[in-house]
Amino acid sequence: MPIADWFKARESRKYTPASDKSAPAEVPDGVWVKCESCKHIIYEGELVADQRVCRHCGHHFALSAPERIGSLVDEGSFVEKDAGLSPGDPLSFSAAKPYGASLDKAREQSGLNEAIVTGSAAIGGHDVVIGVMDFRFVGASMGSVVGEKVARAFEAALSQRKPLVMVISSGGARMQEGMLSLMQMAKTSAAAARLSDAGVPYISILADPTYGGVTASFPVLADVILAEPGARIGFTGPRIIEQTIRQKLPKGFQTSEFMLEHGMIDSVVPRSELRDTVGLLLEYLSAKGGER
Amino acid sequence: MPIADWFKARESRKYTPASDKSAPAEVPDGVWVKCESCKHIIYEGELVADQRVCRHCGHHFALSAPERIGSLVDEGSFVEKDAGLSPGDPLSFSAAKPYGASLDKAREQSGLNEAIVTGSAAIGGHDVVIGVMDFRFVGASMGSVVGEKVARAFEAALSQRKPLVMVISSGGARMQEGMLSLMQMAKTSAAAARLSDAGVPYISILADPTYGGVTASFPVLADVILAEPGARIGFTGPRIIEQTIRQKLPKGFQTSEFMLEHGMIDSVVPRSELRDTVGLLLEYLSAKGGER
Amino acid sequence: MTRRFVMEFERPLVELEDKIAELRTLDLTDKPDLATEIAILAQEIDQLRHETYEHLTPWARVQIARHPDRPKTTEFIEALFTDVIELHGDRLYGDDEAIFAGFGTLSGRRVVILGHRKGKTTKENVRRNFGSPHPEGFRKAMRVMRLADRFGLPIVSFLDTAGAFPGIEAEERGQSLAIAESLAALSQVAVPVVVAGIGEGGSGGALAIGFGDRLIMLENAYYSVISPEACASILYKDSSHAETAAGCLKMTAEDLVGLGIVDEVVPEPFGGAHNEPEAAFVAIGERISAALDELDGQERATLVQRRYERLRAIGVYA
Amino acid sequence: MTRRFVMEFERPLVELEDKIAELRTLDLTDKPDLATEIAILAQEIDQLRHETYEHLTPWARVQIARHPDRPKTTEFIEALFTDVIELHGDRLYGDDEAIFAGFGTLSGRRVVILGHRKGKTTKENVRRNFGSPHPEGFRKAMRVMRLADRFGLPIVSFLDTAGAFPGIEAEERGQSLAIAESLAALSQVAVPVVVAGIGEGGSGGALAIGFGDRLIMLENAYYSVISPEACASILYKDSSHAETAAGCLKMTAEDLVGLGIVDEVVPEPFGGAHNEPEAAFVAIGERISAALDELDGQERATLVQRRYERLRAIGVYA
Ligand SMILES: [Zn+2]
Ligand SMILES: [Zn+2]
Repeated sequence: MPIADWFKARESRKYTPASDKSAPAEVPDGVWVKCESCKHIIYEGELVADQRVCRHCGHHFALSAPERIGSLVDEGSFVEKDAGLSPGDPLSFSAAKPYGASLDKAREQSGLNEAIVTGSAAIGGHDVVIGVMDFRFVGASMGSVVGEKVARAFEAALSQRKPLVMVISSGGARMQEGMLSLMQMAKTSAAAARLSDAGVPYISILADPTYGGVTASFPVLADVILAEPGARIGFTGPRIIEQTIRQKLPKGFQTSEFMLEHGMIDSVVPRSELRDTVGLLLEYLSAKGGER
Repeated sequence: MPIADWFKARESRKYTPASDKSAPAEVPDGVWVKCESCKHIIYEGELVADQRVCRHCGHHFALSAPERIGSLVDEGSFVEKDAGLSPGDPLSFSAAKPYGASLDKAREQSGLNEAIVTGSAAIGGHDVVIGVMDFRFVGASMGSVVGEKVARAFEAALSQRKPLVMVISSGGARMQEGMLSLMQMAKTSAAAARLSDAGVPYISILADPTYGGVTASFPVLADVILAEPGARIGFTGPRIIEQTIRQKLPKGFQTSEFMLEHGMIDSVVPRSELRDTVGLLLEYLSAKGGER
Repeated sequence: MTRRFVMEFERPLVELEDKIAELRTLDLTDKPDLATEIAILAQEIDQLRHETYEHLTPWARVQIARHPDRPKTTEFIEALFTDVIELHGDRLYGDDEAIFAGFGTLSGRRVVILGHRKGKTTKENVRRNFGSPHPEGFRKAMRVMRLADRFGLPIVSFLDTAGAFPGIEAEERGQSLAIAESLAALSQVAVPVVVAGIGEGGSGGALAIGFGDRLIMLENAYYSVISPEACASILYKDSSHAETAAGCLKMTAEDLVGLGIVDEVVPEPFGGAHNEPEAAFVAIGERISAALDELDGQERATLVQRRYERLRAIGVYA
Repeated sequence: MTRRFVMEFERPLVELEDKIAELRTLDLTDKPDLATEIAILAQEIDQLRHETYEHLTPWARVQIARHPDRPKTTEFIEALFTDVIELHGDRLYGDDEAIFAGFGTLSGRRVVILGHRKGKTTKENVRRNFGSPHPEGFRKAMRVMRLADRFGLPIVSFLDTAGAFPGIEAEERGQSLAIAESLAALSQVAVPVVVAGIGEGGSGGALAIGFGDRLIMLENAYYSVISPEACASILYKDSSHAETAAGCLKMTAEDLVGLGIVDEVVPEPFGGAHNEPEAAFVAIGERISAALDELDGQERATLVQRRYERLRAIGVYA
């Protein structure tokens, strides 16, 4: 499904895509949102014009995959791949809530077949392979399909010697696919290792939240790791850590800024600057890339 | 000068080489030594029989290069190289005490031309290139000659594809040769990087003391880093650190055991086990070494 | 069978065993009826014992995998390898005792050994953090993986961890990066990699040294994306549903053969490896050696390519 | 010339300057003799100024290299580069602000920039540890060197540090390993490496990012195996002999050309770069660009081999 269709599909559901300030006409009237961070009431039109960043406190709201693609790539350049790839229920997982039902709900809510959208695009004129996760789909957890689409994106970048850009947000491995999910960590990391070995540039962007087995695989194996301000990023979730160590976590623990301070990421970049920053990074990484 | 001649030269100076327990006859009678650590009075013959390890407290006394070679390599296997390489006085360094005078004294006291002895030998039947530093020679500091001999040893190991074994003890870079000394850090590290790149095994053994620019170069670039018990190992000397931070250093700071605890070395190995350990390591590292 | 530690699923059996042991201390010379009753009870106990241990549930297997007397990595190494040299440290921050790394010789074959290391005693367990590594443990493993690669030594890895340690310092020092980099490194080492699941296989902390060219598992070992307790507490907001979760997660060796992840299940002594560790050592040793034999002589590039293809094939989708 | 900070060797001159400045505030309309005297004194001061600054002693140059207003790495980067992106962190432990690493564009050429980073203010200096790196600084530099290598970007490195930080934590986290590994990495990167000594070049902490295919130095920068003070305190048990030590150590740019270590001395504005930073920026920028031009188009392997040969040739022996 090309990106334009999504926007259509989502409009019909009264879901508002982020877009350039030049296109406020698409926004339905009279929708107001309360900022999760500063509690300001924001007009939805403003929020969309600001790429879903609160203009009062700078809080970065989640973007859907289509919104993210719209905000990051050169207009009209995105072509999706593997859109039809769909999850099965290999474990016939039925504890509490059947996996199948969760998937149905996710499909309906997001209009997507899985928690990642991959394809080709251009950023600042650079042809790239791109993958964008969508937290609305089962918390953007990684099961077989996400792992497969990620691996294919790495392989496409490798075979075409095009830089890869990945935008991550995820709750972790998808437990409903059990060990098949865990093994996607190894699979995607192995794919990342091959791309790295071949000297093809790879930039990752960590958005809120990025946790668990997903963090501990392909996202942190990039040549340059960026994160959005205030994104929660970590391996183990804060509640489990608190339970284990039986003490309160320090303020700011597991944020982008914490990751920066501890040397784990290259830079914290506000959403409004991401497109330009990635474009410029691609200038550097593509200068003579791959002559190895 | 072959190793046997040293022993002769040193006997004539009443200096007692370490040797196997089978050869106590070489020891002059009636010499007693006070252990620096436990203050026990030890009969020199005992100390020599024990490879200069105190049998009361395990304190490892310094070994001269010839003693070390005797204690580490297969008997009669050592052949020296570059024995004649001698330091100049490129800076005409004369602050406080002229460099030339220090060198004369070092030569006389040690019977060596510089602070390192290099050559080929066998350990546990494995042919190796070996280098051994001698603290008696201007504190085994690294100037042009030490750097050159180290680089040549790395190059010999590389061209002959023979494992390299380095036994280090040093006060650091030799300030009397100024920047020429500092650059030996880069030179020896570059030589180590080439050997590593070629997949030829390299084992280093850190003995008391190993400090300064020497520590921060070839010794810590080995595939396996061993250290003798209780050896003082670090970059900056303890007095300078105390002056800088204006507080007492913790007990055990910058010992082999401290380095082990902080993940910097592979193992602490008592002198009596060094020969066997290195021999066994060479078994592993030579199993299929260099097929790259 | 003397037991130091009774697992939850054994309790009904153990209660009966205790009862009969008590009955047997009685003087039965003039109580022939009671003697008969005891004999019948004994038979029933035998029956229950077989039912309990011959059709172990996933949850029972998890308990066996966590049994305090279950043989640990250290014991497997001691039993199977000669000429062992431990290599310490990540050369960056510390030496994590929750992971063993070193050289060892298995039936004459020089290899690199990796493994999660739990302790036998409380003191050991404190030092080894109960087998849950910090980032420096994974970085040590990576360093030694690269040694194996440089010097052409096959890697044998033993899995037994509840998972990477969930703590503040572990996060501060980059738990996720250490695991991810270990995964990348392990995928690229151009030497045979044989992995043996011997106890717990907890999530990313197990996986970091837990995949390769062959993956064998002891019958009662588990390997899971999440602990049954954590899974239950997410799904049911109640960790007491762990037994259900253990079943749903398909985490037993047998299940994982079915999913194409595990190559071989190694049978355990009756009731679990803790009952007869020697038998487990021998069985695992033989299977590791056989796997290494199979992988012998493969080209470096072929090994890496095939390992990648193994991983690439994992997943179910339409 | 207004001075915010007076260096030791300038004091006699500055005293005279202050005196004459005071005299010039007097009303001299009816004191022609005094006016003549002042004119003569002014001439003498001019003479002394030239003597002081035209034949700077090594110790004077060390003071200039440490002058608080001397332009710092950050200012060189701001003045010379466009499109700068800083890259943070070693991906292991922390982000050491004492070292800058990132991308930048010099006259249209995309490069990687490294540099020791002192602060201008006390607050900046505290955060940047006065330009003295911990191991994580060197490890960040190494990481970015490898990026340069992967993506064919030349490396431009600015040296300005009193040395690697001498502290407990630095030792704990492997100061010596970080430096050694940085040396090894820098020797192997297959891209042009141009190093500019702009201030202090203190020992191993400078060397870790301080050698390459071309080494240029500002006239008053120094580069030394040991600080003059530490050398004096070892040799004389008294750091007040630092001036003597500074001379003996042959640490000035000019001396180092003589020893075959430095390729080129870049002249500074009269009295030191702090008097006219713009001129220093332009001069260094031109020399870096020229050096990169010379290195353009060399094969990757040739670059690495020649760099090794440069290092191999350093040393004097018989
Ligand atoms: Zn807000
Ligand atoms: Zn003693």
